[in-house]
Amino acid sequence: MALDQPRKFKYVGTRPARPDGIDKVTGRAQYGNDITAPGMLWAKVLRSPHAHARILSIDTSAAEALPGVRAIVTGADFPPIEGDAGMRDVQLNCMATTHVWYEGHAVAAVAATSQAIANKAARLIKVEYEILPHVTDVDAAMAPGAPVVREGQTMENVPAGMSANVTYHSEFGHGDLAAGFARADKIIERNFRTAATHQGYIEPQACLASMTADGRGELWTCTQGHFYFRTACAAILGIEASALRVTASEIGGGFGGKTQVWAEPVALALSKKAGKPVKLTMTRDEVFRGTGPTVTTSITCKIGMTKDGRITAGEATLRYSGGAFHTGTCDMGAMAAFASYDLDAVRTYGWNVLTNRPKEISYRAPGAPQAIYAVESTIDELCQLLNLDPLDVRIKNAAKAGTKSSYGVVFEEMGLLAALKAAKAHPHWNSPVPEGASRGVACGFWFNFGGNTCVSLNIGTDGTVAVSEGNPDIGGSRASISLMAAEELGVPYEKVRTVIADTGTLGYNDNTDGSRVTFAVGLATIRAAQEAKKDMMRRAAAIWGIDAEAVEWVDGAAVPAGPNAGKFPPMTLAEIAAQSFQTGGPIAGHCDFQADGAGVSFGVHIADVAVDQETGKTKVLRYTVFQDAGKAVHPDYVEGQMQGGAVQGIGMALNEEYIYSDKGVILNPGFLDYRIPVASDMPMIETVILEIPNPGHPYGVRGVGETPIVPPLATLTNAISRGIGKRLYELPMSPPRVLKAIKGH
Amino acid sequence: MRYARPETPAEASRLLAAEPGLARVMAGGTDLLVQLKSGLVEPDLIVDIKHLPGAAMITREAGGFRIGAAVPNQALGEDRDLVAAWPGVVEAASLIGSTQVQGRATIAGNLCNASPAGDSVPALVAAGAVARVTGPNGERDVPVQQIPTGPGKTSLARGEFITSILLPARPARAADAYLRFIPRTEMDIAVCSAAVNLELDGKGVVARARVALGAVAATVLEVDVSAALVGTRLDDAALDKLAKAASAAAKPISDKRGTVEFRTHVVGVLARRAARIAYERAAR
Amino acid sequence: MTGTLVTSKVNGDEVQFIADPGETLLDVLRYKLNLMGAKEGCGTGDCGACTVTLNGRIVCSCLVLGVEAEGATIGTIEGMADGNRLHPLQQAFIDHAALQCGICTPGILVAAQKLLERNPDPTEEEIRYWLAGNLCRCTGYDKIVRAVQAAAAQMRA
Amino acid sequence: MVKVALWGTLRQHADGQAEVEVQAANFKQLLDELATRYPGLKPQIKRGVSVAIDGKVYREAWFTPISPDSQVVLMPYMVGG
Repeated sequence: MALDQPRKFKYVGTRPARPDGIDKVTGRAQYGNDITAPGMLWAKVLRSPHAHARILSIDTSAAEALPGVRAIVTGADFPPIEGDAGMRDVQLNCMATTHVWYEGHAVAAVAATSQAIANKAARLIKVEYEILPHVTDVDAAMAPGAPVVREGQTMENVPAGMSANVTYHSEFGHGDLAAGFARADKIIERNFRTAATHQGYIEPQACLASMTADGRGELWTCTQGHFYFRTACAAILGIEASALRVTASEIGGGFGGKTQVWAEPVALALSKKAGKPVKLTMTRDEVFRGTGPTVTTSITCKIGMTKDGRITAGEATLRYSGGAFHTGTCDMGAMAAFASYDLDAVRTYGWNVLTNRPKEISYRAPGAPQAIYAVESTIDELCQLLNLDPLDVRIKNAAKAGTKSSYGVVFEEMGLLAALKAAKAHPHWNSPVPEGASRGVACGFWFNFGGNTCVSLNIGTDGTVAVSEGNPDIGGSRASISLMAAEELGVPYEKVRTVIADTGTLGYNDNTDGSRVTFAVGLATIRAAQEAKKDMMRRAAAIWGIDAEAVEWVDGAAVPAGPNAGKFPPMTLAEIAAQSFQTGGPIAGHCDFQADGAGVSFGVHIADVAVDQETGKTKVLRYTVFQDAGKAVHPDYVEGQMQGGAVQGIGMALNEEYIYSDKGVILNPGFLDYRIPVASDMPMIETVILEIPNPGHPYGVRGVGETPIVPPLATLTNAISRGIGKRLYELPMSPPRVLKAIKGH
Repeated sequence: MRYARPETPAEASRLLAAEPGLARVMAGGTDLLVQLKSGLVEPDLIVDIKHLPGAAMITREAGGFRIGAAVPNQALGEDRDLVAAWPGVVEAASLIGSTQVQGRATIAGNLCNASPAGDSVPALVAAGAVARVTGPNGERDVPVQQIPTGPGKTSLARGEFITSILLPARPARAADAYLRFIPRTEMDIAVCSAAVNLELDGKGVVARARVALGAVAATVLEVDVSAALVGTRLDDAALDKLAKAASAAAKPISDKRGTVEFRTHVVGVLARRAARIAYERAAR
Repeated sequence: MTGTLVTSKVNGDEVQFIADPGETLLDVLRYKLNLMGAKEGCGTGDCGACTVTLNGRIVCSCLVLGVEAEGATIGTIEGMADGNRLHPLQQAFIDHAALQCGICTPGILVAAQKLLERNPDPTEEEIRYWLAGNLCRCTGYDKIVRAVQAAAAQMRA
Repeated sequence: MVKVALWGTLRQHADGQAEVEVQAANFKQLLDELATRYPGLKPQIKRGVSVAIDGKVYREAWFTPISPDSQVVLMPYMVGG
């Protein structure tokens, strides 16, 4: 599927209005909490106030006695899952059984005739706990003698003799490290720490569940993947997947955070027990306490460099904790850490560590921002020590097509060098650093992937096109998919309508994650369109009485393939569609497949910041994002991903963190003290899209969504560190931390 | 829970005094509703004072300004005379919450919420504002610094509530300023703050100075800075003394918003910066 | 817990509802008046997704009691367009891709409309500070600010 | 025979080799062969492995063909946001 030459596009690459635009600017769009049902009950979850405890008893009698209470569920209402340890963890996270592993862990839930009654009833449930020692810090949890979060979770790859909290170990890389370091003129080893951060989507988890006595269920929910939600809910409730239909509402942000179930199995269990539809909406407080933040990490990074800026060896140890549950995020970090560089000797070590924190869930390029922050900071410090230009050093060491990456894969065509060179040529980089400000630069990377995908495309008799796809539209994907269908069929964008099908009407689609949708769903849409086109050409051929092979598709119409095929005027899609009942019935295309061949994604960010030397407060003055997007299908939304991701990364860098008390209780479970960037914090975010076609996609599409959150952590660290003349090794770089560095204690 | 909307101060006071359970006064409600939502308070009675006569008005009184207890902070910034006379008080009040919160929140509410970090309180204290309190025994006037007695606690007796706050008349060449430190540019609670109110003589020499600090003690802290500032033109030496005095007076705690050392240092920085702004305004 | 009969004007129409004393205006709008455009993102006045106008000022409807709306004039996102004719801000948000997930959009539009009423030609800084209480997690605010600027320019023309 | 690169922690279960040679024409055969020859790899294979063949990452597709001269790299099963 390699590209012969740069393709000329008619619709792809334009910026039409998104199809859900009017609904979303008029308040008509229906999100998770906007759906109601006749006879609906309201639910409330009771959560653990303790970071770690054994549940001795749960007394629901007072709550049950409250008028209006219709059902109460606890862990005992969920049949234990055998065999699938990962799904068992998801179940235990949705509702605790014998132990609570973090403050905010769900222990019971109530459904009642009003939210007020449900809230009151939840407070009447008496849970007796035996409080156990807890640990929330990743380094403390790894230390010998640390309180054990959960016994028996250690996997075969963990060396003997470590804390029982260490559950998983991985190692990546190649080459002779010792020889590499021996060639270096300067070697530094630094320790970094990053706080847990939350996706911070503005829409809390919300769903409406309706189970009937015959064992069938309906679930409406805001999700990044309703097909996975069906799988998970069915497993957790012990019902068959086909008994449950899941419909994705509009989704008010996810960023990875809505790739896992929390509220849904609980709402379904309550509905089953009460025999009524149940609405379960989390409060913001519950979102912070109960749903997945990112990992919290402790990272050691060692890099050797020659005087002229060649990296001779790199080594990083990544200690990640995703709460009281195993996660694969340390692998992603360990693979991504050095991906931007062409290295002869590189080694990364991943460790997963259990702590008494909520179960981690993906947040935009999960694991990569933290790992790459450590590497990009260390490189920048070396550049300072060796008096080298940080952009030139990155250009000198950049990975390119043919480079054996630090995770073993040899890269195909990709755009890191293009992004670095664009940065070097850009007015931002070439402007003088403003008085009192400082500048930082860093690279970022994400793998991107494809995955299970199923799309149906139907041609209406009036020549319009209906695309059914199975991935919730989280940031304009309906527009991109419609554009690709329009391009492939040669019909105007306005003639295409893309809808998100429910689980009952389309085959399985993986979550909207991994930057996969524009790539994978787009590819499936193109293939479905090609199938429909083939059918239409066959019908045109039959009408004309020529061979189907003698027809081709040009500009939205079937035309004879050459002078020998006969002389017929083009037959448009609308003309063929109008005659479809006479020519064999409805015209459709379908594609179900596993999309592979997503192209890797790289970005480079530049920031100018001013640090108030008396208070340690950072202001971002100017910010520019360079990224290889492959072909940008709808450039507005590509820019939007780059800007939004960058600002989330800036939030991680400056102020966002989970703050714990010494009792393991989260102290800032709200937008007041969990400080995501507000409009007045930010400058405009300039974007430069580079379009290095992905050879694995007919239009050259890569994913774009995840990479932009990666570089800001080090970009700002490098800018601030240069600005204050002291290196910073911990995120967030909140004013107290920066001031402390400035004052040198 | 019941809700009452009395039409006279006497009726409001009577309702508050007669409630056997927990009664709460509501003006803008921006603190009260957050507390209700979190289950922090479960009042039996809410008394809405927005509809009392004059509650939503700013009136001129003896050259000063009487600000009704239900005047939303946004309205303070819309009163040009008030902004000209008390720019520091107005900027402090306009820093509380978002534009949306500005449409509801009041300085009387901010005072009665009795948070050590309330933005308008240091400015009101430095301004020498006086609260008018109505209660079962009639009206009394109380200097604002005597209202909060500790985090979440006030000196108001049962049945008492604030009906208005008086900002006194201003002599010529006088101005105030307020600065707070927050990690973002908006939407945060003050980590620490400083209000400075200066009166200059005809030659630009500081004649009187009041300084109040926020979020560095259990209540707003007024610091006597006469020795540092009075008689100076606010040169660097005077500002240094002021910053030192502010830092020395601060008795902060470490919490999720800041550390003792951070607050102690930064409150001095803010006092210095606020004093410079107030001086420039007064000298104009 | 007894309810109170409340009469107010919402988007120009007189409405009546029974409010429980502890019920927020947001819940009344959403569940009693079926105006689902205002969203609850936090319930504590920190995110602005529930922004409506109340007697001419923008407020977080999660921080207003339903009973307080007696005699009040309220405006919500549902009242912003004139039938099928979008307000210039609404059109600008679509044209400038100023929304991704769209959950914050109703609140931002209501807030921005009030800004432009008060200040037809706001600077970038004025827009950013006015909207500081409207959190958006998708866009990084860039395209939102540009859309407000574009709508303002169009409305001035 | 196909050369398969193993990531660091898998090597202890494959006699310390960074690269092993197996007889396989597709991903499924490759996994089966690895599990048979190196039983220590089974837990990770059960948890999930992806494969990169000539630079393209396949998250789980069993029947992805592998030719003898393909560059094959095992990777942990990938997650995203």
